[in-house]
Amino acid sequence: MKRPAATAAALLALLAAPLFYAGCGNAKAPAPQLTKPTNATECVEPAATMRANHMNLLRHERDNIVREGDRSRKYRIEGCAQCHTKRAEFCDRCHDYAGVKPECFDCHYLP
Amino acid sequence: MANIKTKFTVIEGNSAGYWLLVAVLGLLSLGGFWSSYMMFLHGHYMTGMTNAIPWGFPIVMAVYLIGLSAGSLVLSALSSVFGRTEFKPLARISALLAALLLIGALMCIILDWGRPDRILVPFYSMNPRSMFSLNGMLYSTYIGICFVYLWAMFNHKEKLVKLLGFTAVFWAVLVHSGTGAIFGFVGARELYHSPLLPPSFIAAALSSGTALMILVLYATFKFTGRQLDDGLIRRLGLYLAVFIAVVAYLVFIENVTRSYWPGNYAVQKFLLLFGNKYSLIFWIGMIGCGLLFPFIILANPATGKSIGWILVASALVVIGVLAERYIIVIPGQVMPMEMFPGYHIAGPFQDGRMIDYYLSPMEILFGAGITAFVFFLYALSLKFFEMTPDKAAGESGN
Amino acid sequence: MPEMDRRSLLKMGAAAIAGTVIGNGVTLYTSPARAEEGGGPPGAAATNALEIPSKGKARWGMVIDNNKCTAQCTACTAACRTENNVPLFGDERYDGHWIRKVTLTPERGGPEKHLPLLCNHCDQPPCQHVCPVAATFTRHDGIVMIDKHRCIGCRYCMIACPYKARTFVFKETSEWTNKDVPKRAHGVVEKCTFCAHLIDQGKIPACVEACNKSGEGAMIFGDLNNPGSAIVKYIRAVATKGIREDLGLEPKVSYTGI
Amino acid sequence: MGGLSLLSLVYVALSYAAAAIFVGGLMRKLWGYAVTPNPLCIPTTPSPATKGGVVARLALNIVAFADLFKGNRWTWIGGYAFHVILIAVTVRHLRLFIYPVPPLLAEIQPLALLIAMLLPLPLVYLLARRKMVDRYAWISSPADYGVLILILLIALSGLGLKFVSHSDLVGIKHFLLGLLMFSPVDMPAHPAFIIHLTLVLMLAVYFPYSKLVHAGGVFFSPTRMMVDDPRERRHINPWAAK
Repeated sequence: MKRPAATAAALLALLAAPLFYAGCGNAKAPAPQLTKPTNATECVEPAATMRANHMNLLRHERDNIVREGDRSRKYRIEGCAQCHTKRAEFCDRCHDYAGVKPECFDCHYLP
Repeated sequence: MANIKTKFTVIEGNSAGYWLLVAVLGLLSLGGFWSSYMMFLHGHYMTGMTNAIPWGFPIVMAVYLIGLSAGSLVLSALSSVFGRTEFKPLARISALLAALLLIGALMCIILDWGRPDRILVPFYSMNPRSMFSLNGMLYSTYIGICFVYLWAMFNHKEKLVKLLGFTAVFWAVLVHSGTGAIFGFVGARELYHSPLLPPSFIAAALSSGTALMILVLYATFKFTGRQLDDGLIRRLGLYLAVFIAVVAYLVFIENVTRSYWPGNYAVQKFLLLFGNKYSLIFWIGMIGCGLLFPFIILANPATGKSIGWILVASALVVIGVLAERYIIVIPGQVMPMEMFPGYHIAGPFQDGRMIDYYLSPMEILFGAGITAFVFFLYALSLKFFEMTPDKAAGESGN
Repeated sequence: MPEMDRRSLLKMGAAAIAGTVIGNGVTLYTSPARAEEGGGPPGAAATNALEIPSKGKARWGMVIDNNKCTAQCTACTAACRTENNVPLFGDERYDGHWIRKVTLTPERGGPEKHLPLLCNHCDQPPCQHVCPVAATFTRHDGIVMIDKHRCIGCRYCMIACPYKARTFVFKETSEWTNKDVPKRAHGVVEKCTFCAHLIDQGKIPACVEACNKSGEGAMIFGDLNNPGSAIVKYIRAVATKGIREDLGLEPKVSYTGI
Repeated sequence: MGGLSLLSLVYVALSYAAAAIFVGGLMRKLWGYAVTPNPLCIPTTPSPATKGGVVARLALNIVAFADLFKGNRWTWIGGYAFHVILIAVTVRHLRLFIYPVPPLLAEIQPLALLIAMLLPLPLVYLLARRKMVDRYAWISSPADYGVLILILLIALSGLGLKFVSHSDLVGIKHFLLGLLMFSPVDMPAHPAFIIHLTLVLMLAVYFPYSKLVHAGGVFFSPTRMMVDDPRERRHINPWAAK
């Protein structure tokens, strides 16, 4: 290794790159901005549960709906649409933020 | 039985020819993956498949590769199970090829799915009655057995080799019966429904596997400048002739059974006489290339002893069995199902008509690509693992 | 809701088309049921409401009187497309068909017959038998359905079905015609569901409703387990026959006059 | 950072400490490698005779683990599979550190997941190799097992987060971005995430003192890095040259 100092500096720069990318601590960490529904104040479950688990609730209940024909279930994608009327201002915000691409909307209509 | 020590080494693999081969195979496999990605991205309308012909060339290729695989493995096991030590030099190559060919077959099946991204679904939702899922289990365990068998051969665990060789033969028979059952157990289609399909799949597997082994062995030894005993090729040629005869018998029985019953005249006329390109593939591809010509070559004392002619016969069989797989998979769907006997049916869903299947460039690229991938892995494995015997000699050679 | 307007508009359109058809339609045979009931179409007896028995008790079935079904009427197929977003690409190789009209011409001569074909919801469905991932299943009320969340698109069911009742989604489909019902991504197999989503709401399938309203009233839908239902009464009065009953799959759709 | 919960305060502090130890420790280690004099020209023969050749060999070593491949194929299979899967794991995690997520990165997530979830397999294989083959069992120290087990635990807790007990992914990303931008926010108080993060921090702290530094050490190995030209060019020790 000819120039250890230069190499070390380069490595350090590489490791620190995310910090520079993020604006060196001047900015606040970005978070998704959601448009909350106007016709209701509470979701079917507490917001924290929904944030972490909405996909599991929907996935679990879809088996009951599709296979048992039980359409009275609490968690249905059609149910979401009753309050969250603009997908682009609610669902998509977090999905884009976290780089998640759900398949639901390929088939299910959510405005 | 004298214990013949065979020394296995890696091939040199540094020549321009070798790297050219690897590059061409690699590019072709990339083409195959690209085509399957296109199918996944845009849908299966990119292929020649339609709602009337839901299974196209990828399934033909899958069935074909499975056959080649089972045939290769049985040859490999000949040395350990039946004590045919003259086949020991082939044991590693053929076990490797068996595993790789089955990986190729599995890729053909899975990449042909409409939703290959749902590869995990079979692991948590499985229908044990389905021939497809049963075969899925057979195929994956079979690949596992092949690799453990290889490992045992590499580490000279003789007892384990013997046990695994036996298991492998048994498993290859299961795998092939299962594959035949995918078609044979379907009651809805006249050309599929037949209890003879499982055994005739095994027979065709043995003939095509042996033929491929002859070609691969010859090519491998020729290109690496190793010494290959002519006696070995001749013996394999003899086996090939026997396997061809068995296939011919089963094909004969199946078609005579079907043809004898007056209710099947329409179907058999379509397949054997007036099905235009399918009859052509049946007679020239399946019967001519797969059975008749190679059998004449191998049975004729003048040509049956000549290495060149044996190679020609093997190449014919390899092509002919592909034609046979095509004849099993495609015409069964082309032939319209008789829903209303005594009526002619017409409707918007291609009802009551012969639906032609056209091989699309996408599917050809797909089939060629996966096959190339198998041999790409084969060529690389020979370079990196001690697969290839220094020389392959029959009993007389030692 | 605007989409509701569009749906009812489409149905009205279908009714208008069917209305002209009725004028020209020729009924070749007089249905025995019609004679028995004094000329009233038996299908008309069924309202659009369904009596839903408790879970596991129902066994939904359909009878199609193809003496009434006419050549030009497409009420059922059009209603099905609208209700279930069934795609039409204008290419017969890829078009989806949950229900389709076919013409039968006797090989020995005689009048043509017209009838709709749809999934027969077999009691012993071979498609369910061969599905490797159990995506095809039979509901507690006998409806054979595909869980499109689980379908891997291997198309073995299409090979196994003797009725050509299943189609594969070869291409991405376009917009929803009915936003209450999902459409489908390409790469899965689909087929008639007897409009299970409507049945669960106590309504009859869209094709039957359309046939009653703007078609010929040739379809009767009901509970095969309920002795008092119109369909059971009809089956007891008139000889009906399933397609390819010889296969032993016990289809729940049967026909009169084939 | 007044508004943070106690848990978040502790973990923010731990994260910065672990990052400092990781970077500092690694620098110190690599610095030590860099300034250690090479008194003799000791390339192992056969070695490339040109600088380009050395670079090519190094590249092959990094991309394909060529030396390990030549040395022991069974170890290579496990090690190589592990590292390839690590790339997929990185792809899975990168979306949590980059804002906004590039479209391509979002697009390949499902494929990356399929590969990434195999991570325990090579780890179990490598553990079994150490335990069951006598030769390796002899030369394996507790640290060798320890680091494998630690990574295995990280993998399992990560898979648990994905498949068993889902946490608030958006909250996690917000927390991580906050750390990166030195404006920390609360972390989701989800047990599986806390376990996963704790294990990762442990690995980060231990990393510079473990044999895992081989990732950096490969650039400093004299027998690998030197050009085989002692006859053409006289090797003079840097400090001796002065």
